[in-house]
Amino acid sequence: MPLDILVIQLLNGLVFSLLLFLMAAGLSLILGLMDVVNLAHGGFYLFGGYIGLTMIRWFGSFWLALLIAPLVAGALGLLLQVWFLRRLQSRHLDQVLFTFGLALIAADMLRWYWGAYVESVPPPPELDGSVLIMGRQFPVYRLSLIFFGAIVGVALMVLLDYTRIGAIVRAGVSDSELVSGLGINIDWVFVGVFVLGTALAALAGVAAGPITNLYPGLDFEILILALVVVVIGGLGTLRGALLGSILVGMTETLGKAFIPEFSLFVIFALMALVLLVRPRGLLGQKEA
Amino acid sequence: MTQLKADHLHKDFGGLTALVDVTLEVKSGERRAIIGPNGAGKTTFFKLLAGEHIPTSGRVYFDGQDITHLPVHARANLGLSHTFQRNNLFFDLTVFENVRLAVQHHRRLAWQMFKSAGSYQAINEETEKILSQLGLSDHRQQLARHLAYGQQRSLEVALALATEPRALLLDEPTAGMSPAETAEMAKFIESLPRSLTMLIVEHDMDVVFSLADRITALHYGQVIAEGSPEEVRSNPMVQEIYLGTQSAVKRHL
Amino acid sequence: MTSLLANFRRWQFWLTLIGLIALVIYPNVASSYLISLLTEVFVFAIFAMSLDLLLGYSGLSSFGHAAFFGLGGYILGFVARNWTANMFITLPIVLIGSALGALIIGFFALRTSGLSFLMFTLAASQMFFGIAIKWTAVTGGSDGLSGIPRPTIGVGDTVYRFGTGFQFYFVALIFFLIAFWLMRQLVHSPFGRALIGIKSNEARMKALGYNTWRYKMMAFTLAGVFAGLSGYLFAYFNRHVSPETFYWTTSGQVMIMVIIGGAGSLTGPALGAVLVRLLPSYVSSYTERWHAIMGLVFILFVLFAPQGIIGLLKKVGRVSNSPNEP
Amino acid sequence: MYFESVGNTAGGRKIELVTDDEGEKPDEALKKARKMVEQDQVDLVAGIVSSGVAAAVRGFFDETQSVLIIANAGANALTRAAKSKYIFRTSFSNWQPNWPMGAWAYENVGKKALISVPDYGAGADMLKAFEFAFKAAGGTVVEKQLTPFPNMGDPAPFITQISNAKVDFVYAFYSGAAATTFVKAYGSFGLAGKLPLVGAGFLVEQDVLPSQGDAALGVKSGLHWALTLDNAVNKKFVDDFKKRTTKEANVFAVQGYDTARLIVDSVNAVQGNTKDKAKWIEAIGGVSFDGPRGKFKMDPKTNNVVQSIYARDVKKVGDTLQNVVVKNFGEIADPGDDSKG
Repeated sequence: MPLDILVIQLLNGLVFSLLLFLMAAGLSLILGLMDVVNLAHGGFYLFGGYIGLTMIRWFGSFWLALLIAPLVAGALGLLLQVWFLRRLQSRHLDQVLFTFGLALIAADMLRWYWGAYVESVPPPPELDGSVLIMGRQFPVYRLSLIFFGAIVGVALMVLLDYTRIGAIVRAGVSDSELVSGLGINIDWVFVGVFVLGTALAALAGVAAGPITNLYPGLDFEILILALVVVVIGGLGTLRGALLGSILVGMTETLGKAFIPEFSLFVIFALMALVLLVRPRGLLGQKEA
Repeated sequence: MTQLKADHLHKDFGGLTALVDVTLEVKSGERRAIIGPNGAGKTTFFKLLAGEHIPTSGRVYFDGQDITHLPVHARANLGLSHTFQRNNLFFDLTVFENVRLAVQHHRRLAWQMFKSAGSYQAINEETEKILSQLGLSDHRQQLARHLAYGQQRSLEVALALATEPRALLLDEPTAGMSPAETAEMAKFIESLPRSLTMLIVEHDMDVVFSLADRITALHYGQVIAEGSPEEVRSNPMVQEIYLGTQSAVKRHL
Repeated sequence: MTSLLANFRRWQFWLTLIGLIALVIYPNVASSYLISLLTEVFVFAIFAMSLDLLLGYSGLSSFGHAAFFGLGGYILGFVARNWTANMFITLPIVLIGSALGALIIGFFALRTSGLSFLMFTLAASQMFFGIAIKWTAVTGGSDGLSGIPRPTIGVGDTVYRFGTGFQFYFVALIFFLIAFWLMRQLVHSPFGRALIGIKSNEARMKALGYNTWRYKMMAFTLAGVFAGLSGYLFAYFNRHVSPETFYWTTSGQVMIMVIIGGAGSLTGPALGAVLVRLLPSYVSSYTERWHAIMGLVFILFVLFAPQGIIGLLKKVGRVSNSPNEP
Repeated sequence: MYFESVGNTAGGRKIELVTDDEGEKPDEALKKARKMVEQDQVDLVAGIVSSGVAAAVRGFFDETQSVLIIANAGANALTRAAKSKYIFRTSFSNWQPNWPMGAWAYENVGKKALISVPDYGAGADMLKAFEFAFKAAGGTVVEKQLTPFPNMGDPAPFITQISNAKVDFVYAFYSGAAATTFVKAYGSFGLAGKLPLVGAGFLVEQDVLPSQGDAALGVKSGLHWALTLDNAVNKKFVDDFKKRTTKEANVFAVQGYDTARLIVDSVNAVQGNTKDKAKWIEAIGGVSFDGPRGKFKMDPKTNNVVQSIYARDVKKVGDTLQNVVVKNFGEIADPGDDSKG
């Protein structure tokens, strides 16, 4: 394998990793704090993507879409949390099942409104094109995704590690009784995290649109990938989600490149391996 | 004859040392109490004996057999049973079912897959017997979660006893009980057969001094005193830790 | 109290008897399509009850139960196409095969718990799916194995062939009854109570001396065997087995059956199978949006009837039986 | 649409339609087939998109001697080893659109090829057909890339590997979402226009072409129809379709339209007497007409359609992309066995 191809493949892996991180970050947050495996996460992702597409068609601006889609999805997340999920508080299994039902409905509604055919999302014109990397063309949009993912990641880490809200959320992850004991309304912390999580899913949906395109079924594809990432990285840790994303992204990409026939198995094999060695995931604190 | 032996036990958690070189021998039929202020390492020590933690170094022997690395269930099957500091019951099952689970295992019937559990008379009778011993007969159809706290505590002990252990590790059996319940529980423990070896971690000094044949005092993860209740009571270091005077020792800590 | 219980017992006995008679009469009066619908329900009821052993009784949320459903089907498909469709031979092979599969997956999966267990089982079934698609020589690849012969029973030359859907209905019915009875005995046995104990509080079970790992392993294996049995029947029924039987959607569907029906009751998941298999057949003829309707039904159950159909029935029963209950 | 044009009657009988969504799960589809045949007592069932579904329902139709008309699923076996008297195919066998492209690509595109297909039945069928003809013509297949099915995921690693291959062109079969994903990535990594992309027509068919954009320009493909096909029936069909749905027609719509026509023609031929299965089946096998795709003729030997295959090239016509026919290979009949790939 020539060096230039290897470099390009590693870049591909990095792009995919950060894409995975965008998808998994919200899932991981919700899971860590609320103990809810949000199975509708893929639904929010696809919903965000479609909303973004519609915004692009209406207003012709990718950037506006990137702003509006998370807001819309976040608002929907807010309603769901306040109206329904809160009623199921401390019934974790029921919450998971609720989101599963939601995922089924979302999948059907999205197919109904946006159709069964694949829709492609144009990247913003500023980033539409390619650069030469070691003599090979590489799409600018993919490169910029690396930066975008990194920015979102850093922003989230700053939010969690250096702000009061972050401290409350982190404390909530390890012990939600403690947080309630401090006189903080844990309900609203939950709402905030759920909204943030769904908004992140939608953000990922728009950002990934030009690469994955949008089509029915993508929601569950993404959900499973994101779940794999979270389980590998460890529940409820953003660093775990990042590590998991990079591991999964790289393994998947290199697997496809070198053993395409078996790429169906590599991620699952990786997950099985990690879980056997560390049942809590690589950086997981709590029992999954 | 030595039944339970801790040999130079040492336990680190990350960088924190919880237990330093603890050696202890409990004779068959002896009732031993472990005392010490909060953070003395009592609970850690207890968990090493019960099998919930593995020591960093040192060994644990039961009847001369090295059980340092045996899992919890294997220890229970050797006859080393334990209770939990926080009630750890089958909260969503009835009181009867709670005890029956212990009895059916002990009777080696838990792998039966075909006949209804209720049709094993021996299990039913033994379960009833244990329930009545602990005054829980009237509550047999209640869910464990609906019991009063003191009754849950009794059930906790009942579960451990139902396996007919040769040695019983009790982790603060009277924690959270009312004075009346405490006295009752102490009386009950007192009434258990003398052949049963006991190791009790307990805060209530009345209970400790009335039950124990020997007492071991832990402080900062180390054994600072061991002997008969009188010897420990008069040990200057124990007195110092418990704020000097004998009356302070007697105060509930 | 006792007379009420006795009443209930008697009532239950008659209800069961009437139900059985109805199930025997049914195929004589129903059209062949309706017969096939109910046959399918029996098959899925076995599948759902087998998952309930894990989900409802042992507290193991497996999201890869399709692995054994598919395995049973594929083993049958391979044996029946290449050797014999005689159930005296195919049944033991399939049961042993699914047990082995469950032992292997369980051995690894049971090192984890909770979400990790869920994902591990999912991964295992997805790998089976991958193998089914790739190992074309044995599995027929993405098209699956078709042309599976009808089941027969017999020794030597005396062979009876279940050649029609009518006859196969009774095969499925008998298997369903046997499986239901076996699982019922199982969950009420000391072993079954031990599983409930593990679901309720595994740490305490260990303290009582239970080697919980072995119990879970056995539960996982038995559930795998029953799931294999249902896959086996399904392949005979369709005379075809496709890779989709391994796919996560199959696991998801059976999970819905268990939850909607009511986990931890056996009857519940069986009723769940009725609802989940029959409802789409009717709804989808009227509207294309039946996925959304299924999702909605599911959500309504989670919100308003978390104990599932069986919980609803019990509630109705309690209200009508003893209005004076405080 | 065709049914309407004949007033919903055939052979003096009214046509009653029972529709249902076959879904993608073979066992669900089989259940629905049972419903239609046994409950609704239909004379025939038409449809079947996926080969997996076709494989699942085949046994049922063969055994109950009910007529099935496959309007899409392409698995070669359905009209070869697993052929049934009662099952007809009006769409294509996977072999058909690929085989003629072998020799054509050798002459018009290049001598060395990389083949990229999804790793499942249809992919294997298409690969085999093209490879057989391409090799027979003298070409070499340098590399075969089998991508994961059903989901390809991020195509970048595959495209990057392709960019490294020392070949004259790439031959690919993808359809639906995967087609768009593949073709777009092919463009964004700068391969479009540099390394010719050839494939089975579904790669750039009307259902995905609009979403692919300029990345699809210059992609050459073989198929049994093209939007721009220059014949009177097609022109009318394309116009009518657009009037009704406001969308451009695609090959799947054509298949449905022709299927309807085949049904009507065959029922007319037996004067509505579909109970006499033997006669009716013979009538279906004998149907032939001029449809949107040109001459449409059933092959009684295989029960598969005999049809023209066209080599097409994606070009910009006005401001839309269209598959322009560059060659008509004439009538292509499936060989009925695996002798030609």
